[in-house]
Amino acid sequence: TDQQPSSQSEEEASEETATEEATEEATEETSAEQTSQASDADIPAAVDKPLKIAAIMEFSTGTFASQYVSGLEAQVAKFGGEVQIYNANNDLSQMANHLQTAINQDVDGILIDHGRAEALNQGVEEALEKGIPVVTFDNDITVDGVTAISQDDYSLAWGTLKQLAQDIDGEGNIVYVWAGGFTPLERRNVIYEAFLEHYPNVEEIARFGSVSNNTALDSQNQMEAVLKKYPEEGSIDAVFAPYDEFAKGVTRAIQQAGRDEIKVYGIDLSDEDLQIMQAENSPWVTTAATDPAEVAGVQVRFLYQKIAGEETPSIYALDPSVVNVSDLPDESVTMADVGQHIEGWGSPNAARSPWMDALEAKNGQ
Amino acid sequence: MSLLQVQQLTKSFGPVNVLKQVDFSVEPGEVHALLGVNGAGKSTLVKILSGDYEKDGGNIEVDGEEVHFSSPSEAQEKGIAIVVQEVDTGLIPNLSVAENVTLDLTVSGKNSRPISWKKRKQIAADRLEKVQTPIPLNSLVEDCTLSQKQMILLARAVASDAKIIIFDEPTAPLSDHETKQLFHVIEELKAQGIGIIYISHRMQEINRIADRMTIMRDGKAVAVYETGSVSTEEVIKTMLGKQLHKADYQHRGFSEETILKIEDLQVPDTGKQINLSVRAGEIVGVAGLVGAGKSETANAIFGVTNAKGKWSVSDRNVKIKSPRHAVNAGLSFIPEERRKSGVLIDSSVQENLSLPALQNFSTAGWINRKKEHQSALQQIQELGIITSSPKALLKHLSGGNQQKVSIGKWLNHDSSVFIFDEPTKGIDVGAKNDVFRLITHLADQGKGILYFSSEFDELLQIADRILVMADGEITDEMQNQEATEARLMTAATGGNAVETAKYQRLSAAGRS
Amino acid sequence: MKQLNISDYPQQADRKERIVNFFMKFGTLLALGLIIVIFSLTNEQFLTYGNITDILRSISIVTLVAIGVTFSMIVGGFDLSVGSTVSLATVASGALLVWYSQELLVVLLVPLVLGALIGLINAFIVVKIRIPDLIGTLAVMYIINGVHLTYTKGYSIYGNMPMPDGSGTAPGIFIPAFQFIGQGRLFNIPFPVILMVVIVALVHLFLNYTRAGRLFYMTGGNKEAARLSGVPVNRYRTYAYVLSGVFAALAGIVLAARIGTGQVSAGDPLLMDGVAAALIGYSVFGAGKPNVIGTFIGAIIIGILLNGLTMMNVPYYAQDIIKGGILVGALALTYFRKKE
Amino acid sequence: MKQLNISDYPQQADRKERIVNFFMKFGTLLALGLIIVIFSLTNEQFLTYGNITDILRSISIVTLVAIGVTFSMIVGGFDLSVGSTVSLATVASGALLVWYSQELLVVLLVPLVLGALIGLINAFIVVKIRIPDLIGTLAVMYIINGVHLTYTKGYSIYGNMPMPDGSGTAPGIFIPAFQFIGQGRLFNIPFPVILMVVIVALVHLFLNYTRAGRLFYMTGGNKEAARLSGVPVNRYRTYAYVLSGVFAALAGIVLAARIGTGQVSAGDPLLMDGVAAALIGYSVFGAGKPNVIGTFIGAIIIGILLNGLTMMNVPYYAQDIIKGGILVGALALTYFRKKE
Ligand SMILES: Nc1ncnc2c1ncn2[C@@H]1O[C@H](COP(=O)(O)OP(=O)(O)OP(=O)(O)O)[C@@H](O)[C@H]1O
Ligand SMILES: Nc1ncnc2c1ncn2[C@@H]1O[C@H](COP(=O)(O)OP(=O)(O)OP(=O)(O)O)[C@@H](O)[C@H]1O
Ligand SMILES: [Mg+2]
Ligand SMILES: [Mg+2]
Repeated sequence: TDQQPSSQSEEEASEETATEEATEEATEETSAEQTSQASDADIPAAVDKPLKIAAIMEFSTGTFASQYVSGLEAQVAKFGGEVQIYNANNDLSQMANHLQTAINQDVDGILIDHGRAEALNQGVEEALEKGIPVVTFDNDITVDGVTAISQDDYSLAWGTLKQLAQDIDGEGNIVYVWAGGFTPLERRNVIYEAFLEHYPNVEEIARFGSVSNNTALDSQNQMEAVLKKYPEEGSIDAVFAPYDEFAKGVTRAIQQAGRDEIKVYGIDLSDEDLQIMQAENSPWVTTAATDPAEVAGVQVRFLYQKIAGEETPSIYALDPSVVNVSDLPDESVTMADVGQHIEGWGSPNAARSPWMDALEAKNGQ
Repeated sequence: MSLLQVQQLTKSFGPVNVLKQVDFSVEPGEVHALLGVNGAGKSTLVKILSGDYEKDGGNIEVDGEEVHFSSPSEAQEKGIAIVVQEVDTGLIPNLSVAENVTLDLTVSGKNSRPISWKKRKQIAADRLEKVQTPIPLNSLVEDCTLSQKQMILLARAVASDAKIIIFDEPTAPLSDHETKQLFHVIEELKAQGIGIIYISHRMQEINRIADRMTIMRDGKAVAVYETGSVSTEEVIKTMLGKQLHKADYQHRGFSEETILKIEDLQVPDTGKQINLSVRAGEIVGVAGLVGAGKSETANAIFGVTNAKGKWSVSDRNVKIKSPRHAVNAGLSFIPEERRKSGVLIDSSVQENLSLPALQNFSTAGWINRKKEHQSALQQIQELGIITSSPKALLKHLSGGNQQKVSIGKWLNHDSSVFIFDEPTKGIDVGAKNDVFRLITHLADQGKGILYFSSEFDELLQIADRILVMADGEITDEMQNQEATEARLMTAATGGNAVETAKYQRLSAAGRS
Repeated sequence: MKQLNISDYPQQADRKERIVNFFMKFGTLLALGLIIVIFSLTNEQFLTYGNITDILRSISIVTLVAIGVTFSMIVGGFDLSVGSTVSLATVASGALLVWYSQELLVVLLVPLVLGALIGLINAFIVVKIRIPDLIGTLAVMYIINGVHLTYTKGYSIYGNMPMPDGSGTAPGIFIPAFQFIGQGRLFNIPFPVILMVVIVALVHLFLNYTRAGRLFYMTGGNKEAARLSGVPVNRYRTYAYVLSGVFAALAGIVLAARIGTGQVSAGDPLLMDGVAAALIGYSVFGAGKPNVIGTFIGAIIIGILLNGLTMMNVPYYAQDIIKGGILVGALALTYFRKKE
Repeated sequence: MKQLNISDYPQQADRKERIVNFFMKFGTLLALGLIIVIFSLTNEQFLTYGNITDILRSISIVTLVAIGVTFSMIVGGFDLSVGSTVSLATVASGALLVWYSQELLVVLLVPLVLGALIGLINAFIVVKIRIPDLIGTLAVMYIINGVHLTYTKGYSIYGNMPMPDGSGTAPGIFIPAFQFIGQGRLFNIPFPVILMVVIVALVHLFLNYTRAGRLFYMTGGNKEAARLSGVPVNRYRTYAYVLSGVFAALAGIVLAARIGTGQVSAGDPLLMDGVAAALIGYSVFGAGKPNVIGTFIGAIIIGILLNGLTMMNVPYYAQDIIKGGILVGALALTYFRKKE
């Protein structure tokens, strides 16, 4: 538990990219092969039955989390299994309890979404001892034998901030929406601080933010105050809102104040976010994201590979994409077809073993 | 035809028959007194008449028309108004005087019509004028004195278009002057042909104001008399169902040692100074009319209110800034309002009895429950407390037994002075005798007793020395042998002999 | 003579007492004034028309919730379930618009009926079963929270969303007529502000100048006395809970219209702010009891603090300290004199 | 004759009344039994040693909070600030470990002292200024929340984190000795479970068998009567708030040790569950008043429901419905008979 998340994760980041590319190539090859010669016989016995999977989540509010859950449920259902969602509602000790409950239940595999290593390491170790494989998403658990996938918050933040810097030409006044206490937000903040250092001509003139069950409305009200404080056109160039609930509220405030010259740069994407971004004259121009449903799919597939006894990497980072509204067509787009417009969006074949199609086909009826 | 005719009225609470086929009637322009000892059923009867309780059987006719009330508003519609015994159950404390005086207009008003506060205040002023009591209209009722509250209720009842107005012990919180005003108002009502039901334990009031009286005993209406047709003694005998044997004062010896000495005690609520002393084994009575400031003085002595002054207990000077200091100094206090401040009604008899002397039942902070239980059993026997077990909750005990617990809890405590404030309030004759026995017993053990009461006959019966209090000050002092009710009354009313006659009190008719 | 009664009696209060009384009465308003002065000195944009209407718009939802809370407090009760009722109403109007493409009228009526229903449930638990209000409505809060989340399976509802059960895309959107409730303007005044001011005025008139309004106060002032005076107290307590539910539902509708989403759990944070506003209201004009003008001023104080402090770049968490401090101050004004 | 006084009065309770009484007394325990039976039938893993200790461990923190709440309730008060006190204690121990690399003793003592301090503030506001408990402690809750967030600038605290002020990396970590409090085991029993059971037992003994414990109950039973019997009631009320703060702080320490993080706002969800546990406790054995065994059983019921329903794959939000239902049921048992 005495690791140094920040420095280490940065190393991770570079490592991850390498591993991930390798894996991707590997899986793509195998999947191309396997489609032609799939048959029931190839399905490993360990996964050829209805499996009980537990998904331990730190929270499930917001559209990102909702779509992540649907992604999990869809992928597990395709494999003929059943997934149990353990939601800790932002309570880490509850999350640790849930993990323990899942272990006591003798589930076949455990997925973990967010949370912190210090709280969960013990449980994860216990799970591994009992032979229950674990795949984590977006946290700092680094127990041997666990596959940790991440949407790489550092790249997410950097992606959208890079676009911001380009758009304002490295100079201007920006507003920052942020709240501490959440691992992803804290990581994104690390990049933001670096960004400010890197672009000395970019000045943060206001900062606010709070996370509640009504984050979007709170952000909206607070952004209104900021807009009133800087009423002249051009006094604010951009808003960096590294969480889509922030971005939604900020966007609405700007729209309703008619200050369309201010642009919003967000992180995360969901169907709802897409709608808002694609609305006419939407100030929300850029977001950086991975597809939550796909994150879920990858995570589930790694878990099944582990159950089947296959080798899996210890870390795997999904490449985030920067989504600019300008890259999207005029007609409205859903998450399912963002990939047709944004290059590199989604890699549906990551972590796909040859027998998976057969398993899906078998449970298709 | 009678204005109100009640026949064969019955009412029971669970297994207890409180009213047993009561007959009762009121004529127009008549003041009809309702008499009876505590628990005879007077309040229950009038609560049925005013729609608070529903009757079990019998019938009620108003103006010859049979009525059945299931709520107070139905009774009001039929023209029956009541000034309740407990004033606080009739007023809304956080609303203004004006609104409280005109409460009936709000309740009976039309939903659609907006309220004009200007008009309301005018009406309220008129109504208060009628009872000759100006009270600031905008102040909140919670800031009013008890007698002001009583007068507000009165003003409201008078103003209602009622054919029958019920007064349940209206004079209890009133001063002499205010009582006169009340009687004046009642005369006016009578003149208008309104029927009045008047409940009181004060015979001299009854004699003055009532035309007829119905005497209740044990839930039955046992007799109806014209006022003046029978002697007061006869009335009391009918009320009690037996001749009253008054135990006479017996002179007891006590030491010369002063056990409690109070000097220059500044009583906060009355703003007056008090000096008094009590000797070991002596029972000192403090007499005074209602509102004389007895309770305030008792509270100040015991440190309930933060009073300045000099205390000396058994010749030691002590500072008393809180009841805790008083307890440590060896004082015990049986307050007037038993349920509010005397006992814990949701706790057991045993827990109540051991409370002030909990140290005595504990070693190193741990309670010796066996000892506590044993002691409670013993006290229950000695005091004759009627309870199913020491573990029974106090709320299941009757009032008199609660009072015994309120006294008994101090007996474990090694105190040298006992202060009683109206200890016989609301308890029946039997319990009263027990309490007296207990007090005498304490005095015989060498304790000093300070006994505050407005029941002069009780003081004459028990006190060795009597101090008289009027308007917060001690105005007279006498040995029992020198005392007469007349002298007490003279001193208590500040020396007005004419007033005195009116306050001749009768024994046994305890107040509730 | 009669005139004398009505006119104010000579107030014999000495100077010190007069000062204390003055602060008791106007302390909260003075504090509000002070806050406004400070904010306008530190920021010249603070006192602009645009900012004032923004502040009012931002408090409109809290004010509606707080009015409901005020009703329950007037009858001497307490309703902890308002936050969850807001959430339910928000989700209900979202679902009606998006999942069932209903008309405006239906979208407005159904949540209000739901709110009234929750009020009835609260009343049943508190008035009939006699569970203490605080605890009974806490339990209802849990239940309503569970119900609305179960209904949407935890999803928020927005126009043309993919259906949670995977059956394609939802047919409806948040129609403009509905969004107008939260975002529209009439005569350049935000509609929710107009709605709020009209409702505050109506409720004020209702509570102070109608029979029913006074009966609410009587019920809360002394239940027993009110009952004996012929007030059907249990009925009025029930009304109060129903009104509390209805106002919370109305707040939920405005919330949904304002954010254009049927956001789950969106009402949770409103409970505390609503209660705080109603409590600050006790101290306004030294009323010492729940009153709607006070509640409104309480909401304004909270709204102004959020707005002004955000403008001053004070982090939101430090704002909580100030909010708590103001609350203690206002309450000390109300209760400290009640000593003894 | 005298003997007669004491002898038991014939208990005329008829059969129906006896049944009612039985349910009043044992209804909650029966419900607990029923829940256990149902869960063990539907899930064979439910009644394993591992799962039972897990359930107990999962409720240990809530139980500590609930014991504090129980103390404030016993003296007739209420403490809404416990959740924020938990958060503050969690953050404080995190900061001491990580930012200041303090020793175990300091890390344990400072949060407890802070908890006691918050208790004193609550007592000052409620006992001295006489602001009603519910409102006074609500304000304190806001303030403590603000303070602990301001202190960490909104960050959670974890080993070797980057310092919020950008001055490099924090020197300390969550040392194993500290983590043991939340995660360790003695004789194969989780340490927090041992801690909880020992504290429940001690508090039970304290409340029922010591003089001080009795005086707490007496203070709550009738403040005025207790005062006139020489009990220093304001002192005991102050003690109760201090104990409430200390137990909340202890819960915060266990929480920090369990999650290995000084998580901001971590205590918020504990308030409602703690209150619910204490309230369910009223109905256990028909006590009708706050008591620590009842509180413990209340916490067990909540913990078992959460565990069992999660095992049965009931979504967390639907669990709220059941929690609310159980709460209403338990309360109805306590209060329904009090009619009249
Ligand atoms: N709500 C009730 N439930 C049970 N018993 C009651 C109730 N109200 C009154 N009683 C009982 O009925 C009897 C008559 O009470 P009531 O109040 O009518 O007496 P009262 O004549 O007014 O006495 P007092 O002179 O003390 O006012 C008493 O024994 C009392 O204990
Ligand atoms: N403003 C008030 N509001 C409520 N009760 C009051 C008020 N003023 C006096 N009282 C009560 O009225 C009663 C009479 O007042 P006080 O204590 O001065 O007289 P007392 O001599 O003790 O009379 P007694 O004990 O016989 O009633 C007391 O019970 C007192 O508590
Ligand atoms: Mg009576
Ligand atoms: Mg008195």
